[in-house]
Amino acid sequence: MKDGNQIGVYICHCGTNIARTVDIQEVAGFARSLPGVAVVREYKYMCSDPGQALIKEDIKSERLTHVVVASCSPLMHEETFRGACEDAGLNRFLFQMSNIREQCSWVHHERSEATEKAKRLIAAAVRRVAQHRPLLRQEVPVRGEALVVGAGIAGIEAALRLADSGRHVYLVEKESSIGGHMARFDKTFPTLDCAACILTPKMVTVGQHPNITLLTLSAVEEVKGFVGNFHVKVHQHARYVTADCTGCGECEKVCPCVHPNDFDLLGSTRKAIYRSFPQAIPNAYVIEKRGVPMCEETCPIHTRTQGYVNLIAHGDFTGALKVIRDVNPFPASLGRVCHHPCEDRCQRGYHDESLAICALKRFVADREIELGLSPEPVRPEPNGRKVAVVGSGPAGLTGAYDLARKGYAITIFEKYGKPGGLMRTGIPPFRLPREILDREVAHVLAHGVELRLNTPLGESGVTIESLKEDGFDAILLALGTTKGRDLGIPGEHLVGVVNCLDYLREANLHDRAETGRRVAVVGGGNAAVDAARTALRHGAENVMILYRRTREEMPAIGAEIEAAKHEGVELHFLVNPVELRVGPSGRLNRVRCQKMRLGQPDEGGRRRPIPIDGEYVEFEIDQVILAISQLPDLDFLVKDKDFDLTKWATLRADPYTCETGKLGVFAAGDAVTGPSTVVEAMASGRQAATAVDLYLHGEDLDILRQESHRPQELPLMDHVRRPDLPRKPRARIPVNHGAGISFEEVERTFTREQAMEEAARCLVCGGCSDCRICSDACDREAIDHLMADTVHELDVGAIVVATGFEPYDVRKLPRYGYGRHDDVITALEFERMCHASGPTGGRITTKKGEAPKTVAILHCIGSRDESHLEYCSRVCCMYSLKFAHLVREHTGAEVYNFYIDIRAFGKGYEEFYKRLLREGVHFIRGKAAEVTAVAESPEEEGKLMVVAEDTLLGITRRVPAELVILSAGLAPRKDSSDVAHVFSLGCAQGGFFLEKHPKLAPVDTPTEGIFLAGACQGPKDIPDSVAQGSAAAAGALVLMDRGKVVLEPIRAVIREERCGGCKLCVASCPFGAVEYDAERSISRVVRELCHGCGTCAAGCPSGAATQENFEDTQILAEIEGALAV
Amino acid sequence: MAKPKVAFYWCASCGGCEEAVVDLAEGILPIVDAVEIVLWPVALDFKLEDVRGWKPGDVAVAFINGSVRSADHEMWVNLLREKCGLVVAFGSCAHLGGIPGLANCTTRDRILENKYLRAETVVNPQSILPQLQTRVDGHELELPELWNTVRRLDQVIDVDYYLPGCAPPPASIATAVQAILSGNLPPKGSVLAPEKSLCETCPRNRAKPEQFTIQQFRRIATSVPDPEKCFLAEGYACLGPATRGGCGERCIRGNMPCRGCFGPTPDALDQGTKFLAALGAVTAGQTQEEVATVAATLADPLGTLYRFSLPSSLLGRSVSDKGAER
Amino acid sequence: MISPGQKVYAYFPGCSLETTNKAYDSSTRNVAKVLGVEMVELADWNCCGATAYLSIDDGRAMVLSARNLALSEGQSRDLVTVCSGCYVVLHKANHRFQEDPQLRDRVREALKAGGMDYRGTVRVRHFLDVVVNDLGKEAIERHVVRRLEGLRVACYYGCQITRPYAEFDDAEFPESMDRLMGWLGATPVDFQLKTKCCSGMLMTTQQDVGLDAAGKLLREARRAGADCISTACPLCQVNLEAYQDKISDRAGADSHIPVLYFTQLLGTALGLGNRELALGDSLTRVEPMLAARLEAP
Amino acid sequence: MAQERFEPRLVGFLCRWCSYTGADLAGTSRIEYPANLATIRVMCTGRVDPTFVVKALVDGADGVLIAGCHPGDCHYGEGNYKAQRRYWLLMNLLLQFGIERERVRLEWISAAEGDRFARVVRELTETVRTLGPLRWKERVEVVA
Repeated sequence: MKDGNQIGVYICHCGTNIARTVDIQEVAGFARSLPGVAVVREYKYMCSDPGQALIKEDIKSERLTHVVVASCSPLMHEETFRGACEDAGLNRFLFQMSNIREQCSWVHHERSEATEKAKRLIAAAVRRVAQHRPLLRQEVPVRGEALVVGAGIAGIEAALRLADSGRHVYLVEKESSIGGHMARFDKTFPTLDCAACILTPKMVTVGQHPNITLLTLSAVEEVKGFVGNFHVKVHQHARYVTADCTGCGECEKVCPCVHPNDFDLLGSTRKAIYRSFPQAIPNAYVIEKRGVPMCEETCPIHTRTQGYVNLIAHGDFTGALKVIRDVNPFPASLGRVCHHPCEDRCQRGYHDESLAICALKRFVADREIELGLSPEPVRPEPNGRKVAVVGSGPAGLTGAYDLARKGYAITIFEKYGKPGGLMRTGIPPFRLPREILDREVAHVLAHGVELRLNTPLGESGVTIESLKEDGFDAILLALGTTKGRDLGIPGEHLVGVVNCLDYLREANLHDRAETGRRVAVVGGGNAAVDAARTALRHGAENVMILYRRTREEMPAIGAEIEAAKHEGVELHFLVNPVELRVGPSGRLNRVRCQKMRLGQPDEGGRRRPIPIDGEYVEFEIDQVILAISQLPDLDFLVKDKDFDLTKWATLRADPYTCETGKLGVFAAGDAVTGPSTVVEAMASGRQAATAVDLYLHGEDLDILRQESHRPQELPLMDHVRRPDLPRKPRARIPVNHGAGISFEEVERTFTREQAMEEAARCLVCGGCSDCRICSDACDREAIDHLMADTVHELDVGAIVVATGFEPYDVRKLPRYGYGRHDDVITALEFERMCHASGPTGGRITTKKGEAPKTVAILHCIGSRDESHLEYCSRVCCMYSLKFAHLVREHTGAEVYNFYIDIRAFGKGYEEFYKRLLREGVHFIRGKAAEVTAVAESPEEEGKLMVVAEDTLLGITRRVPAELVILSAGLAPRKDSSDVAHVFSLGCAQGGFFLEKHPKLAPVDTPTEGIFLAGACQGPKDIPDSVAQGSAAAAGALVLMDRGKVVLEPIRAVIREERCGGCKLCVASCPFGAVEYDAERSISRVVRELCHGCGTCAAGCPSGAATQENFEDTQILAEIEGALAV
Repeated sequence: MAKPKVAFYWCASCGGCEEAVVDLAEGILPIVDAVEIVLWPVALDFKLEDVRGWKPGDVAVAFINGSVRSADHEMWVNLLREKCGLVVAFGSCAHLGGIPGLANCTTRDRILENKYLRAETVVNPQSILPQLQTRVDGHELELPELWNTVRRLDQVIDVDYYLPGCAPPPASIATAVQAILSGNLPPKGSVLAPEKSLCETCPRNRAKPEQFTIQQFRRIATSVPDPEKCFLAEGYACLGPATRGGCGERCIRGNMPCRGCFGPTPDALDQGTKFLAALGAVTAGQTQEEVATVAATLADPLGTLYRFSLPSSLLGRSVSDKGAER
Repeated sequence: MISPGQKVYAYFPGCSLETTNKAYDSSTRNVAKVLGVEMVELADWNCCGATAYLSIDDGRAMVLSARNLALSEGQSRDLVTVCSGCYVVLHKANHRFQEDPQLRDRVREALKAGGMDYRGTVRVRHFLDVVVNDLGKEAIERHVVRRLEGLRVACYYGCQITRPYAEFDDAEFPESMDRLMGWLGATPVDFQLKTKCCSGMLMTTQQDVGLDAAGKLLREARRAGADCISTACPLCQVNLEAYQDKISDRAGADSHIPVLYFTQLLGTALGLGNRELALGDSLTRVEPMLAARLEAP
Repeated sequence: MAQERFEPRLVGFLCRWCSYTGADLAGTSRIEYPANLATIRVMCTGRVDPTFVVKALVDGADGVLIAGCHPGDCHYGEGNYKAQRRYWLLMNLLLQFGIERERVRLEWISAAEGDRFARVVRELTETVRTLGPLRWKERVEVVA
């Protein structure tokens, strides 16, 4: 304690609040004995003017150096007394408060104990204050803008007040329209005036107010800074509809995607492009996009699958085909041969079976052919650049297709006499009829693409150099794989051993393939299966497939394997040819195979085959077709040192930019990637085409290296796995068994009906199917499917949080049968049912559409229930009364209210209750126990029974009801804890935000500059919410009009002369308010950024850092004092 | 005029402080010229009676090293305090309690037990423990009583100055002596060393990142520190941030983390808890489990945080005779 | 020998499974075998501390329960039972043990006398919970060899399996068993009395009340169109199957319906034979019903 | 004669935002609890220097409470996390000094948890009462 201290101690009786349990006299006597204490006074109410006068008086007359007041909590009156000191000319920080009410007299009943504790607390305060020193407060300016979060009635009110007083307001709303819950209500209690009539005008004003910036579909992500100077990040989700939207609704008409309407409820639906309700503000439509669905995600060429599927469901087959052709020139071909990864993770598959997407694609393509229509090529102005494409397989053709549609002049050079690459030479006609292939190749060529057949790369044809000389600005190599891989076993070069590719090419190109009687095909891929089936068609009596793994691991498409089996192909698994032998005739007649077993999976995930020692098996055959793997033929190309091979003997090209070693030469397809499927080759071709385009525009190809972020699996649609979604197996593709084993195509296409039904099974898990026909329907061109989310950075002086509530989820109380009985509905659903523009157009009805004769209204569902919401939700009684009235009014039905107590707490509420009693509504005092359809007597059969104990009669009652309304309580929003975290609010009652003081500061929060309004602070009715909205606005305006705030000097200070610059304070500061000065090897506190938590002061190992008014010496003194008694 | 008289004395000490004086090398010569060394047990013969014979104030200054832990030490330091004008606590032991101070994490009895009965190398069939009095062929022998609690010098007598370090670096000894001879002295009670922490002069401080997290503590016993990087940032409990500078960073340059021999900075009430507080900002962990796990990797916190200053810590000593173990 | 990855549990049969409800015991053990669930019977187990004793001296009852818990502690295995009575009592012991320090000391004192101790780390599980949540849809479906296609089942949970401790399902409207039946190919009917009282001990003390209570369940199950009732509690099973004649007479309405343990239905789907599932022990026409409804294995 | 019941002397460091407000709430809701604890208000548990705890124990406290916002709720983001790290480091240290871990307690008490605050004080009082007095200075003298 410093010498010459004159400490004044003031003890408050607080009426009897303190005096009752604390012996004031004794404490006062004790205080006098404390070192440095000059004056001790006690008074009934220290906080009263006379009380404060005492202090001011003494400060002057007794020349007090420090003041201690022992009374209530400092959170209550610290400011008051500090003010008093200041008025009397004593620095406000030479004051310390001792909390002997909240933390003493109110919590201890034993007088002696309370008195002793009061002594300790006062002793602590006296010792501490002796260490206090004068401090100056810092003033900072307050910004003039305000942020209001949540545009329900409370937020709207707050925003309007602020805006009307000339402040600029940012109003942030999570939904697509403002209005909150009130916008869904029909009438309001107790006056019964229509909610829309009083709300809509306010909403319109908000929409038009020059001082209000409305941010819908938005959420606050981050709040930095401090009172008067908040820096806020707001994330606005894309609306996909621009401000040009007039709300005409043409888009809605054409949109094929139907979703449950979560605004109107009651099983009503809306489109993917929608507007919550007619009076919505802003009155613009919005598109619900949940993200990229897996069908589109897994498609190598990213076809907008749900787009065409949903158009098919609505019979717009041409539109569907257009969606497909945006990325895919071969709908009919792919519709037949695609390995369709799109069907693997279809959300419908979680419910019953995934959609038959591939077959749907085939359907629309085939239909076009049937009707003899031909697609229109897209032919933009030629851009004067020439590109050579070598190879006319799927990769080459897709590359040509893309580039031609961008205006390039394309010439394709094809080695063989017909275009199509492996689509033609590899895939047999009974899978992909030639007229189909020709037609789709023709469509590519129709884009002004020139095709040169029988022109291989090499001396006999064209060379890279010759092409360059011919003026091609870029070259795209799509050479494919034409060589078969050898087995490397004895006898491989015997007559009768043929490579699969050569065999198929002969068969498919020239329809003449030498085929044996007993044929063994070695391999498990599609080529092997095709070869086997082809062999059957070329007269083989007996065809077997030898595969070293099992059916599980066969890479071939399942359906094809099945077809092969169906046609009589024998499958031998876990056998690996080791030798081909000649018979007495000297001709190939046996294949000797090692028996295998499966070992651990390899990196590819397929289980590795392992030889079983000494176990062999032999097969009688006269021809062997090797279909192990395929290689590109690059012998010519690699003579040029600019090109080289990978260790897999494929052509080396950059995996992102497709560049080869030679400038201007790009490569794609199987020649680069190794054997792949048609659609994968197309994707590769597209990638190269994109690169070529960038290259010819002189752009930096590195942008292709940026990993395009892969969106993760979408959250499951709510109704997936739910019984109310009927199970419907996928449509089966008709198979043409009549064809037998012929060259005629085996699989057939869907019928129109089949296709539309199948397509209708799509759940549209993407929300919007991205078919984009709405764009065509909108003549204002207000729809932008590629719109991106935006992040707004705002600087504001004050924040009003009005995020509202959500109704308690009544599914958590299954005893009331919600979700099981159609005619048990929630309060919100009933609001919509009554609403003129609701799903029933205002008709109160049962699910069957009949007007109910008896209606039960169950109060306190979830509320006042220890295992759900412990508190009373305040409004349920009143809205239940409102419901009762509306039911009587609309239907005249008998209404039973099951209640615990009626809480009619507001102006005109009790009167309303009386009125209802007069209207003949039945009130049963007793909370409903359950709603059951189990009849206990014949007359109960087929009725819903509400069971409850009538606590007035003391009997259990079973009341039949045709409609049961559950008056659910008001719960904090699910995301309230996140919101609390963003705004650093406290949470009480399981998620309602904590006000600064329950009585004296109901709209303030402990964080200065942040205010609360409406039901986010606790259950509230409309009048209260509105009142709070205004109050919060007023709170914010006070700050702004003052124009400056005073920052408490509790900031951290680092004493340079003692700082060794160890930087640990820098690490300990959560606000980056400590900076290290390397020059002088010391750390320094940036006052403006320091929030005054004191963590650095505690953590400074050399004690150089300290916190104003919370200095070590002060706290240590307080500790000593607290223990001195 | 006569040369000022100077006394050196050692209590519970390892002799390193004497070495430090010798380490002045030729630097000792001017001192020897300037002063008359009247007492220096390690170097000169002496008799207790002679010292008792001195007149108070006769001797200008006594440099006392070692911590105080026996009746004999107590007698000597009181004697010197009486006879000498100034008393300088010389070295960590006298200044803070030093390494012998670690005896405060167990009890005298346990120490004697370990030393005379349990230790592997001891052969003591009759389990004889040291006695205050013994008769050996007709002679009464006395042993001074060993205290249970080791004390630093100023917990026993009034001390004028503190010369920190284990041992004090020759340079600072020289300056100290110069100051005393020249008579321009700092205020009584001063520690003759800088007021800032070691980090200020630490050659590795520049390399120290502003943000880092310690996932687990490391010990030089079990891993070799990077010779460039900040020890603490690497997870070694280097007490530099909580320790006075002025030692010349001898340990650091030897790739050894600071162990705190210069003691706390003037504003730190307790070297150990202060350092521990600082660790709170840089150790990893959010959940109780994580945090407890990381904390557990700091082996022997008492020995690590108070290697030289246990008797000077707020708590002073352990009341559990298991304090030495963990 | 337990293969890695295989689930291991301590199995607590409880008294009734050794007497009146052997069928529940054998069906459980055999089902577990097929599902590759190792159920090691708790060595030297004793009375669970059952309800009756609780009402006399809960302290001592707790000691009984705690002894069982102590026995399985340290094996780091969940303690699994199929008897809802045992389940709820052992659970209660665990909860009380953790919440009530006095009781904890008293129990540990008592255990000490027997040279045992309990630290409160054992997790008590019902076999239904294990089947539905530890094994789950995929694992079960993989083992199904005889889908219960077309069989309509009223899943009856009784009062104790989710109350007062709703550990693995909703307290009032549990659905685990319904889901399980779905996986087996059966059709769970909307049986709204699934957790209503089977009359418990009243059947022996106040039989008329008991008969009415049980009767409600039987008739509602019939009304809902069930072929049978599936139970998860020995006492429920007895109350529902043993008095059907009496109940029918009393109510003047046919209240007969086959009643069997969920483990027996599960076992049937897993291809276990009537003997392994002790279907013969049933007091209702279980075998004929199954024979009529399902294709022969 | 019956010997007098030992009344522990406890010191509590409460963060101003959550726990101190919570303690006030206990008052406004009139929840009774033992009078053994004297509270000291800090802005954040991050301000609680282990030195304070030790100082309290040395100066005669038989037990200490540190109470702050629940994890994630800290008004300053992470002060309570730092407090928790210091706490565990300190616990290991105190153990070596022979001080029972139960004497020093770290609790998360929100501004809405008046009842919880009361319960914690009750429990701490009881625990320390069973442990008996710490009387650090005396004990250190005794063993000296």
